[in-house]
Amino acid sequence: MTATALLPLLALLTSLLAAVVIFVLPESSHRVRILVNLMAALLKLVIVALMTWGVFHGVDFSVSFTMLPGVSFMLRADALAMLFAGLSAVLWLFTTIYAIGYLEDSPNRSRFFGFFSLCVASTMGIALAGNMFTFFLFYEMLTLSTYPLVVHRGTEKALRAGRNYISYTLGGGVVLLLGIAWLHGLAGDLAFRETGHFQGADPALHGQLTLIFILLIAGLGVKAGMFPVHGWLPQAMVAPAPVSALLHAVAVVKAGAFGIVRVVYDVYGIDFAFMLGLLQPLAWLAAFTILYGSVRAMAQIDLKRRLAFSTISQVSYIILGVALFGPIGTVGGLVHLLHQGIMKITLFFCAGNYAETLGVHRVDELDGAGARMPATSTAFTLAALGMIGVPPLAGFVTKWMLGTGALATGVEWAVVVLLLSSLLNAAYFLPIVYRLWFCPVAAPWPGERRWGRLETSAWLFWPPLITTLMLVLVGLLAATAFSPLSWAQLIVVRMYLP
Amino acid sequence: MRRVRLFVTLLACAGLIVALAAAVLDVAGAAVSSELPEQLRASLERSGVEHPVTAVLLNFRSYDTLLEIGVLVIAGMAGISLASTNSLEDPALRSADSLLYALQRWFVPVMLLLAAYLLWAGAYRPGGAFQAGAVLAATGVLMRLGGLPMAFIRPGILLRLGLVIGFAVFLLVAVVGALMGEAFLAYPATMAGLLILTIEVALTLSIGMILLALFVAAPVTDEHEPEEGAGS
Amino acid sequence: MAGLLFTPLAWASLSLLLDFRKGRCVSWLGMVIQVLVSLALWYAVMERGGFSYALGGWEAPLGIALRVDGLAVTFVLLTAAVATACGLHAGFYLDACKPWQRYFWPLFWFLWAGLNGVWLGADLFNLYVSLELISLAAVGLVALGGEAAALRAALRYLFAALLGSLAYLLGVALLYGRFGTLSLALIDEQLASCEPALIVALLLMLAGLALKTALFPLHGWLPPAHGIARSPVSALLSGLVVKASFYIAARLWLELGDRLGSPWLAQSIGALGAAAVVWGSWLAFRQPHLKQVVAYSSVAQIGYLFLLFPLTFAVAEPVSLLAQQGITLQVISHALAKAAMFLAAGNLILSIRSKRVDALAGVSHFLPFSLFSFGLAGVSLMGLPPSGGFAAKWLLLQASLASGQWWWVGVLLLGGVLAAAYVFRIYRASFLEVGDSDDFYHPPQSLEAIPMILALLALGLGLVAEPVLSVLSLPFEVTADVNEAQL
Amino acid sequence: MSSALLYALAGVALCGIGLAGFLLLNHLLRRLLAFNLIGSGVFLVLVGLAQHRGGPDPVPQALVLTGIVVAIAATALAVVLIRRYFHLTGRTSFKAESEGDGGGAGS
Repeated sequence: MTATALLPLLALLTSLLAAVVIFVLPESSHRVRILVNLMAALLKLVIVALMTWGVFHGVDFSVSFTMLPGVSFMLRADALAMLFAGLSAVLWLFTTIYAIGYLEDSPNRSRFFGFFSLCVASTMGIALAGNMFTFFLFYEMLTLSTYPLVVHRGTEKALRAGRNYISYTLGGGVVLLLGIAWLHGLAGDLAFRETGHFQGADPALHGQLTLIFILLIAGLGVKAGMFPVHGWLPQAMVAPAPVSALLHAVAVVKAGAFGIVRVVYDVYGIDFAFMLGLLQPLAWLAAFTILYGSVRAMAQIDLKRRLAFSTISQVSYIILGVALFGPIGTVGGLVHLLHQGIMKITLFFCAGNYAETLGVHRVDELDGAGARMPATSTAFTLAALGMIGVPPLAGFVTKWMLGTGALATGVEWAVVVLLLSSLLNAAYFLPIVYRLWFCPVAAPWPGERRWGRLETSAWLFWPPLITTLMLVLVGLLAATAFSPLSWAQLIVVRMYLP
Repeated sequence: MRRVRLFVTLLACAGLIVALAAAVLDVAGAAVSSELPEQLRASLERSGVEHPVTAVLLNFRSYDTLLEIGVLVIAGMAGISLASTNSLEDPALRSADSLLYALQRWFVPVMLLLAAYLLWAGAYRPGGAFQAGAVLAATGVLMRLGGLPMAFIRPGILLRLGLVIGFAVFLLVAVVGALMGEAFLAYPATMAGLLILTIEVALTLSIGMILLALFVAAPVTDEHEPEEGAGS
Repeated sequence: MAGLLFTPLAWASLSLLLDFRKGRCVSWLGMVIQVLVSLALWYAVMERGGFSYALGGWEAPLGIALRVDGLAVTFVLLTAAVATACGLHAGFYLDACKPWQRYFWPLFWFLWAGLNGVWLGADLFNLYVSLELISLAAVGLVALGGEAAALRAALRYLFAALLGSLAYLLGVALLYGRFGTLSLALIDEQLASCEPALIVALLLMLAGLALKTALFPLHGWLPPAHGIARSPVSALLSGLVVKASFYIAARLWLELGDRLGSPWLAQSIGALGAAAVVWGSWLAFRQPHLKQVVAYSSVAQIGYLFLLFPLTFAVAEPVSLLAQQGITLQVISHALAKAAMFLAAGNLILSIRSKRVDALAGVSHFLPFSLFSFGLAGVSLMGLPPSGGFAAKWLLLQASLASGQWWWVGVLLLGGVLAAAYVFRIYRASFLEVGDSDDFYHPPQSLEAIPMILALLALGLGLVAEPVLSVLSLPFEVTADVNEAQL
Repeated sequence: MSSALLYALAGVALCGIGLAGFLLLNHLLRRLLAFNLIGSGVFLVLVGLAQHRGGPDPVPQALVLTGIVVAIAATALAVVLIRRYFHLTGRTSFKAESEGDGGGAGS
């Protein structure tokens, strides 16, 4: 087996093996578990970096074998895959560090970290999947491995949220399976290809293909939190903060969005999807979800629920970008996949810090937290500003690209949506920032804990700061090579000009 | 409601009878004469016995018979596994009838003789191991009812050995054929008659034992719970 | 070949003479032999395709022939795997002090012998005897210990099994009356066209076998019998025993169905299967007892198997092959997953000291291993990737779409959702946190490892489905050299 | 119509009667007897139908012998189970005690 086939497998196996080792380890061996976790995360980062370098230079990483008659298991690293793989590899490292601190002295850590690693393995599989079948395989694995994380606390509320979560996602999975199976029956085993497969397909099939497209998008939309099927997301907020960070910033919602990108570009082909008239409704739906999520976020008192509705809104930017049918909009959507991940994970880390250190869960309890926890609050503020789209932070880059893309294809109303959304973002983020810095402490913190010199535990302290640094850097250095923006441009060049 | 149920069931059964009868008549009309009886007659000489039914049972389709004895052993085994008394002796079943006791002294030897005859006759006329075993078991039942002591009927090693001996001998013969390079269950042509006789004798013993064990295992009149006194 | 039939029977007689502990040692040795022999047979079939084997040296119409083909050998191997796992588990699980437990081993071996007899059987009457061997051994295993509830379940089971066997035998009688032979292959040769009497025969046989397989609405006997037996026994019954009668039904259908079947018949059998999927899952969801959940799930999973009938009738050859492969995978993955599930459920019951689902609260703290096995087996039952259950479902989906019978797609998808409902109900119960007190019994590692291995096999089956299925399409040569078949 | 065919038809009738008994009766021993009735019917069909074709055929006779032994084994086991069940619960049928004895739904 050559190195090009080995690397994608290794990228998967690092976290898969880590999961197995962690499950087998006894509950009490904390140090070994931490070591395994961190080593696996670092190793994966190295492998992903290697592969990214390779893909940039045109190396074809792929491995496949026949699983069932007519169906193969296929891993392949293209530029788009590396975007998602890179995001999850980087954020896995920070979330792991954060989670170690967050769950210190809590029960069931072996179970937690085991499923956490499985979850990342699934994400990696989703990123590297080379055809719809393999994609589905990991997509469902992700569903299963996140369930124990959502219900981790084992309270009635958590279990209810877990049931809700599993009903939505498995329901979506069934719809997706139907779509994939139907597509497979129609066209055989379809590997992802930059131009799609249906250029010049028999017009008699168009009706069926449209139906399948709707099924696929509906199935993927559940995880992406699109409008009518977003209900699981705010409820899943009962999970521990690192889980929320991972679920919302990286794994689950992005898997859905990523899948939609794959279907539109690499299965149907953007031109063909446009010709079928499927992109227009998708864009409307995305636009509606953007506004709907923001409006609902304003009404939330619970900090994490507010962030959850914000996620619903933000993920649809990606879909909007894809649906705009133009290269610039696509670049905006893709780069938002990454930028939003970094910003949102920072916000969740901060929310977790407030909860762990001060016992604060609600927005109205945050008054004056900036003085008590200046570093965390700075991180929160920068990430919030980024979300709103203040230059030169990460969010500004994506909104700019999206807006340009919309104008380039003559979809002016999308610009209006973007502006409106930014206003709404400001409306639900700025009050928090205001409370953090400018309101005096109204009441004693509900559950304050102290850790030596730093404002919170070191495990919790550093990850949000590092991700904040990243979100500043990706905005400032957007024009350099290897920035997310240039990588997204590379993808789009390869997609549009094969 | 019950009446409807009754009616529907009867109707269904009547329908089954009609359909089956039609099928039977249909098959009887269409039946082709198969070459199976001719084949059987042709192979009878090589089978080691003269009576065709015995030949089919113990040679041509001996696999069926082997499994059938297996079924019997299972039944006997499951039966004694449930028996809750230690000796399987059931005092309530003993009758103190002196006439029965007197008659036994005549019947038992005659029945044993009859069993032996049936076994021997199986080679060339209707009869054979099962019939002989059944008579043997009947003898045992009679002795049992008459109150003769039968200490060997207890779920000890002896009973289990008795249950399985026929089956084991059959199996041993079957595998010896296989080890000697023939197919499983094939008898060497020269020894077929002798081997079949050996099997039959062992089977007779076992079948008698199994049926008897099932008879004595069934009535359980003591008041013990199963956990307390089961088995040896 | 001879070893395959001889070993279980010989070990049955041998272990009858020993007590439980000695029987256990001897039986474990026997399992090793049996697995090796099964592997050897599998290898032989891989090398030179299927062959037929005349028992006693008498060829088919006069004697009894065995048919050794890819399908049969796959099932022989599956039986070896599952039965060995159950046997190992039983050796630790059953209470060696109870005197009646010594009868476990002989019954276990007879069961195994009967199963191998069915997989390899090519003679209709011999199949009947093998089925009876299985039924009685299974009833004996259920009744072992002799408690009232077990007896009741065993009796219901026995009555159902006997009635089913007789219906089957009646069909055989009609076929023999018509053709004068019992060999399925010869009947297949002579059968030229459809005759009403033969349809009656086929219906009788299928009805009898459906009763023994517990197809809806004839499933009433299954849940009590499988729910009340000791866990290793339940695992054997659910994993293997019900498959035996289905296997015969499937063989009959695939050989004779193209001439004796009708679209109407095929669709109604499929509809019953679909009803079983829905109704069994719903009942599984409602059960208060853990093992009853698993038992009703068997009713549902068996329902899928009967989709074989519509999906292979009057369809193109490749579609029929897809359906057959799907059903075979379903049988294998269900056998592995359900055995794992019952064994894991047995461990869970041991450790929570209760049979109720709601007593599982907090167990995820202390028993993640058995719970994990249970969960992994559940993944296969739900038909989620990469399990064997998913691969089976995928093939069946493809077959339904390709044959234009899209209505089964709904059944397959709905069945998965319903399975998720009852499996997640168990997860949910076990994730509930109730204090930190560890008042659970911790079963030994060996008990926990076995269901784990089975569950992993079921899960990994999807990844290696292609090589597994490739054995099925090996050629079958009728002329076999008897001497070569000595293994 | 030959006499052998008559046997077969009698067997058919026995099957039907036995089935009705099996479905309608509640007492376990009676159901067992009904089952034996079906068994006898099946054996009659098997022999009678084959006999009809061309004189005695030893194969079905041997099959029936095997079948009888199997049926005896099953019957004996069932009797043991029924007796034991009766001993433990005092019941002679599957239905719940509250329904009382007599008719009512079967198993």
